[in-house]
Amino acid sequence: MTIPVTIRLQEEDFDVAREIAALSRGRTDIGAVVSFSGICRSDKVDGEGGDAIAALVLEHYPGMAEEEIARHAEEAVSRWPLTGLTVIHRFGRIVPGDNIVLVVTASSHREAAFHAAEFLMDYLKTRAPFWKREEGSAGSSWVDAHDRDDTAAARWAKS
Amino acid sequence: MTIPVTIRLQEEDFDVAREIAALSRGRTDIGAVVSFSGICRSDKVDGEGGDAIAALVLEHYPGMAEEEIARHAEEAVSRWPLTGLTVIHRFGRIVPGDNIVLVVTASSHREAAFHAAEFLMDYLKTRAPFWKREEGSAGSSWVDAHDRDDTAAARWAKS
Amino acid sequence: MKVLYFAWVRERVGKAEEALDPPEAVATVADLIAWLSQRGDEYAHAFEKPKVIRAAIDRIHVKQDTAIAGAREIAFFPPMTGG
Amino acid sequence: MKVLYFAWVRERVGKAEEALDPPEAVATVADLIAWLSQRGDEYAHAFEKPKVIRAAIDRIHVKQDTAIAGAREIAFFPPMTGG
Repeated sequence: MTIPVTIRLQEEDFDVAREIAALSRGRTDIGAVVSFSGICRSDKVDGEGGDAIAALVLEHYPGMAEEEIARHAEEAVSRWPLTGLTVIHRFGRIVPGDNIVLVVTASSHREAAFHAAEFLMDYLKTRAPFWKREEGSAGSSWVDAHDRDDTAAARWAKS
Repeated sequence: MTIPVTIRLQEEDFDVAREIAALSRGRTDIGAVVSFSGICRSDKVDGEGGDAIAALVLEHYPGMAEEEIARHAEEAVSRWPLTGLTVIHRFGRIVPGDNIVLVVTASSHREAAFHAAEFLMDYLKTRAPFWKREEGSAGSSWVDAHDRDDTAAARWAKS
Repeated sequence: MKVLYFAWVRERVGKAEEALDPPEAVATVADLIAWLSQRGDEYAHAFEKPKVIRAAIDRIHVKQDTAIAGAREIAFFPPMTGG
Repeated sequence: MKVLYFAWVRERVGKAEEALDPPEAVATVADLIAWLSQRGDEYAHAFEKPKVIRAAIDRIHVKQDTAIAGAREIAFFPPMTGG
């Protein structure tokens, strides 16, 4: 069975409500919808408090980013009984409080919806070709990757 | 620190978008918002296909239901670094495609938001005093509790 | 004390709540279930499988070996199916 | 072949992409990194810690021991920080 899979990379913001509704409206076979919204924070990712950031600038690898997300979406669909799946990732300049990324998963069972959403977020963090630069009052700097994100992604590896 | 915790039991529907926005709007310290919507399916929970249900009727224990959910919300707040938490559970007659339950968790970290939402859903399924009756063409019957829900809830027990 | 019934326990007993004053020998939740079961066919039917029945005292889940002394509100119901 | 650079690798190299034709002895991604590092200070700076650098061949993540024969597009970038 083919299920609705939507993957979008875009500079503009997205509407969480519309995306959730798009996966569930008019259907009576969906028991669970999980949404994850990643939002730009004003505190530095690597900072010990102190300096606040003015914006994140997200660079991506056009072409590969879509393909890489599509491969993981396909894997999620093959691993969990999903009825629908949406991934939206923004690029460009994003200010604190604004959305960065959205994953919505729909399933007849809650575990599948939760696990697929976590799987996709862990993979987006570590495998999707996006790079964050933080702009602050003292200039701008690239965000370092985190070991804890690799650890989170590793738990989904098939043995 | 006190964080916004909203718990509502109600007969009327809820607006997922409004609840997500209420936890994140105007704040720049939230990195992750997870929402779980539980939706009424038209296939019988215990059925082997076949009979479709016309509606679920949810009975609850007024007073205890709020208190029990509040106790688990408090536990979630003590176990994960959340910045906000909303639980809404409907009662009364609910038709297929309509919302039953909503959990929204906000945090600076995605793992906390995911885990707290899963924890709350597992506990709502097994500990919150609600009972579902299915109405179908052949009459109505009470939904049986599932061992797999107890198993899911047991993983959160503190050792 | 006030005794409440929910879902099919309520349907079988035929009422949602009642005020009861069990004798002193009825010390625990399990004792109360056994005592209720003697009160008529509808109760016997509701409590025919005592192990399935869940209980709450003053709105907190309790096991059936819990003492009922001092309880104001005791509720009986099937396993929960919310969420 | 087309070679692409992203994030601070791009900034250090000073360009986003270029067409290159490395000699045949450059067989793997690691060889290509070593060869690029000889091309000037900006490359030496970008690739000063080769183990940190990630690579993709034709838009698929690869390890540095992967052969580059037949590649149309090779990209170098730091560890990803999306999501």
